[in-house]
Amino acid sequence: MRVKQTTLAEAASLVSDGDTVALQNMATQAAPMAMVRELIRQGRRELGLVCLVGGIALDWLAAAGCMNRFIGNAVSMEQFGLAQHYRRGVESGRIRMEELSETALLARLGAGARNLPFLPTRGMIGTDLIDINENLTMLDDPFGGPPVVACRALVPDVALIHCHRADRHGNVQYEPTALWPDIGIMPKAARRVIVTTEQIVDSDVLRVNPDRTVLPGFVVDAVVEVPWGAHPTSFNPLYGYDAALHLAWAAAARSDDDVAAFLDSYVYGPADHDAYLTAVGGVERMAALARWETG
Amino acid sequence: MRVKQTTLAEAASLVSDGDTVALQNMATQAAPMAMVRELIRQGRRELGLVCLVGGIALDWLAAAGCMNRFIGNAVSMEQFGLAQHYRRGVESGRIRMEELSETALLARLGAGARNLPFLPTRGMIGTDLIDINENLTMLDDPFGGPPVVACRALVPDVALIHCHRADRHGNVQYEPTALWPDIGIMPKAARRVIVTTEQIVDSDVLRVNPDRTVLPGFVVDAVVEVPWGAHPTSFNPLYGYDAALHLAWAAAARSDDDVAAFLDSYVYGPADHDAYLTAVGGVERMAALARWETG
Amino acid sequence: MAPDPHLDSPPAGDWTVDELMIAVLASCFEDGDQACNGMASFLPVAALQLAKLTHAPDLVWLAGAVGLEPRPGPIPASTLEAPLWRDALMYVEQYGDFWTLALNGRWLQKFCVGAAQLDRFGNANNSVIGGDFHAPKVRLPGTAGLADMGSLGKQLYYWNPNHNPRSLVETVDFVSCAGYLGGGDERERLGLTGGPELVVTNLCVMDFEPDSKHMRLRSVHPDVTLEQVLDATGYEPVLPPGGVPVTPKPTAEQVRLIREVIDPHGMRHREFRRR
Amino acid sequence: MAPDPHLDSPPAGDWTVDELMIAVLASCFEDGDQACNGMASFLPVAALQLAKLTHAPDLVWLAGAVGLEPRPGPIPASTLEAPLWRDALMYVEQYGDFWTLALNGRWLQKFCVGAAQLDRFGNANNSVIGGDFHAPKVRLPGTAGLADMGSLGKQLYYWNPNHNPRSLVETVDFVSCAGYLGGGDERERLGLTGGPELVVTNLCVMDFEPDSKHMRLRSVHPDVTLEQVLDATGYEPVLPPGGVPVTPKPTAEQVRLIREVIDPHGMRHREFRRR
Repeated sequence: MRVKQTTLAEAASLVSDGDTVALQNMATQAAPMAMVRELIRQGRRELGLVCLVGGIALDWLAAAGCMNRFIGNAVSMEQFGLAQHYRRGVESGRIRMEELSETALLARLGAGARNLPFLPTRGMIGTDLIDINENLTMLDDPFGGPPVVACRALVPDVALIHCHRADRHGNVQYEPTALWPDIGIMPKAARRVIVTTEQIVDSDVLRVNPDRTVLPGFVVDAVVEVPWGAHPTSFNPLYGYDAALHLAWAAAARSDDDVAAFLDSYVYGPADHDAYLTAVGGVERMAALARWETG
Repeated sequence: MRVKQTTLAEAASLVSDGDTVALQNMATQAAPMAMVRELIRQGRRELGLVCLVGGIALDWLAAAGCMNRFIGNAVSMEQFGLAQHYRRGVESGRIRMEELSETALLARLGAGARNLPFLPTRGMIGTDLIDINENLTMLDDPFGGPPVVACRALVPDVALIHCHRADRHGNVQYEPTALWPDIGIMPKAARRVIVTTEQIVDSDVLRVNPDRTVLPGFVVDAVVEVPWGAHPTSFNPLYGYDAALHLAWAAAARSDDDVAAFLDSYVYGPADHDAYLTAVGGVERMAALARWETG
Repeated sequence: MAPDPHLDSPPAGDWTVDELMIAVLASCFEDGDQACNGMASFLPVAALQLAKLTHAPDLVWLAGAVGLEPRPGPIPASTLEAPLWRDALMYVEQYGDFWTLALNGRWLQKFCVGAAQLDRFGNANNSVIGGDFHAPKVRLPGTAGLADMGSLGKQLYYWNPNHNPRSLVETVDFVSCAGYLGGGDERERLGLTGGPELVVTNLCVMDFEPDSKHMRLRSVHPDVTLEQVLDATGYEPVLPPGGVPVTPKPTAEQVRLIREVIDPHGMRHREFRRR
Repeated sequence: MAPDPHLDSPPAGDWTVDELMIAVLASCFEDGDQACNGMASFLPVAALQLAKLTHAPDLVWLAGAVGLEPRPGPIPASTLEAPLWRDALMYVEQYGDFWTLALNGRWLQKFCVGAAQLDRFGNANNSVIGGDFHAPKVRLPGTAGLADMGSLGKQLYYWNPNHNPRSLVETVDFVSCAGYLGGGDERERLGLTGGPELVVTNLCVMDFEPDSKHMRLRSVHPDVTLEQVLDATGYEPVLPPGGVPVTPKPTAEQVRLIREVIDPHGMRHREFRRR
């Protein structure tokens, strides 16, 4: 199998201004944050983001002016509140949100992955979400049953994924944990796939647990080793979310100056991922998060 | 959680004459054969079978006069040849086959599981399979893209599944192995689910590997402990298919007398599953199959 | 909310409204039901655990819509993070498994919903308030699974720890979750079954008048007056004939279970601080 | 079938037709392609392994459409049982994963097909022969994944170890796999891309004339005459201008790899016994 291993900087070059970017994320969980910071540092503009539930990644991208649209179910940092910059972006009209129910987002991505023009759902019927969305339309059942909501195929330009281990060919493995839909379907729907991984291992390590491999290397374009690459989100079972950094962001988000200082400290400032880890507390902090001392 | 543990005989009473029965099966693999033999012994009639690829189970059901229709992709015992009784049943008009491509069968079952009236595929376009099947129809994409084949929802009355271990609540676990679609979708589509399992374990055993649990107990109606319950098909990684018994059946299938004798020896005759295991070679034979000495 | 023998222990002398709300939500679940929870859902999670510990031992909980029947333990700081579903019997994959089970219609038939806005017909809004959808006055988190649950024949149980005229409104600004729509048989005419069953707030319990589908006051919490409820509600709920009953207090045993076993760290109070 | 430097070893002095067919099929796969195999597919499995060991080391094999890149080993008695995919890098789940990847159109773009009947336009039949669909003269196994692969833009490579007028027919009794249908642009007009590329039999290699989509003789195997091929074919294949070339013999190295490494137990011979 071909070798896909590369650096964060090289991998980020697979994302262009204006791209639609499917981002693994679930409130406070499992976002490929190192790759998100790299995109911000490289100054990407006019990105469209696709998430099930967007969290701090989306708020940073919004605060840094990298995004102008979002397709997804919700944006929230759960216990750390709403993503204020994302929210203001939408309220000011700078960011356009295509709001979908979960089955509708999965149908749009599922159709994209399967090269089908649409997939149906029975969710959302009766809501205001259908009429305002040109990618959704009511469709009669050709067999005379109840009508469905047809959800138009969505093919993101690129998917960003973080995993527990991968080999240098891009075969992607997860430890037993919650498998969110972004892992199962986004990378198959997207034109390009960038994987960051806690660890690059020899392929023979994957053969020990072939049932834990969730993506074959041939769908992956780049794989980068980034330990703690989901920080400050959690990456179960390895480490918990960093509550302190989430709270610091939620506090900074109220003032433009504080936002600039925060992004300088944690996104623009650190020369590389190691410098970032030092800035957020280094080995000691990571060890605490590995014990799920998240507070 | 409620207790679903019962006996083969009790579980089989959940299957009525005329039912549409989704059967886990893949040529020579993983069929819930003990339950199939129980249904034959109990004399079920006019069953409709739904399989991805039907194997020896289907041929026994056909030879015993239990079935009058089949919905699926193919029927074959692979290296042991065609299922001759099934085949003659179709050729004589006694068994009606609804022949579907794999994506079409998965779409029909997937729609049934998801309470959608249909799901689309792009397979089969141009073949003769669509026009002759009232459960398939061409459908225009409401967004102006290419047309699809709409596949009408299929809701079997009952699904029969075999697994590596389960608890008495019907939570179903597999060892790492090939996960065929019948495991992933048939039990969710069917109105009732009967599980046979190599082993009933305490629920705490399941908690060690929650990623290997493939069905929550609340979808299961009955669970029965039947070690070697897939014999003479294989049940990876525990044991291989029994080539000798497949060959004996293939030979017997040529004459009505031999078929009757075969079914008496291995299906009608043995008083229970233990007696069946003795009849097919007992502990020694099972040990050889566990070493994948299948010949 | 059928009478339940397990609840026939003496009412608590010392109780708070969060505990009362948990007890009411717990009574909505029956033995053998299955239920999941979403983000920031401390009251529903506590209610599911309370039901399991009292009248519904065979209630099946899909923690965070991920972990089947985790080992009981104190509610952690998040209802959508791994500590909630530790030692589960199954990790339910979301794309193929969870949504297939939820769409099916035979399982997961009851769902607790938190909504920023709720109107008299039980329509909910977690999307936008005011202005245009694409330049709203307030952008809410988004509908997520709620827009599905409202249309899939589920019985919906709304909870609201901060009953006020801005959250209980005459008409929602945007329907992100289908309740009874315009009322009457409008929901039925769209082919939708199920629908809102109950609304549990910090002041009262409401249900829906069977024909009109107007929200109806079912009981007012102890120490709350009818006037307080009406003042805090952006529409006039239907009043039951013959006076409004008082919501039963949680029992002493329920309060003990909530405080000592289910939520010793008091995570449930976050729901009240949040708004 | 572009010329390949890895094949430039001397032709084998001692070869058999199964080895020649495997070599021809192997030459259809390029480095970086992905391919799976179905039931009773000994020649394609041997061809994929041969390609990997010679000109296409980065060809990705999805053994039995289940096991990603198993450790190389002798072909076992079944091409759809666990021994084929032992020590794989991944078990590909069939419902969500395999068919999603196959439908996508970017992966698994080449597929080897065995068919009971094949007609001059590359339409295949594994369903029924003679009579009515519901009371046929012969019920074949069924189309399985083939009816998908024929319509999903794949390049199809037919193999047939028993070239005769009953298997290579003027018109198939039933189209279970879409080839070029009635020929010309009929396939294109249905919005289908891809299609049959090559037919490899025990007598010859055929491809398809680009405009008419009629099957065309590409080469005749060594020691086989053009007359033998035409007698064994139920229609008249298009003949290439300037005479029919002879199929290149497998190289000595290819034959050695097949006999000693890939299929030491001779499982490939079962395909010839079967018919």
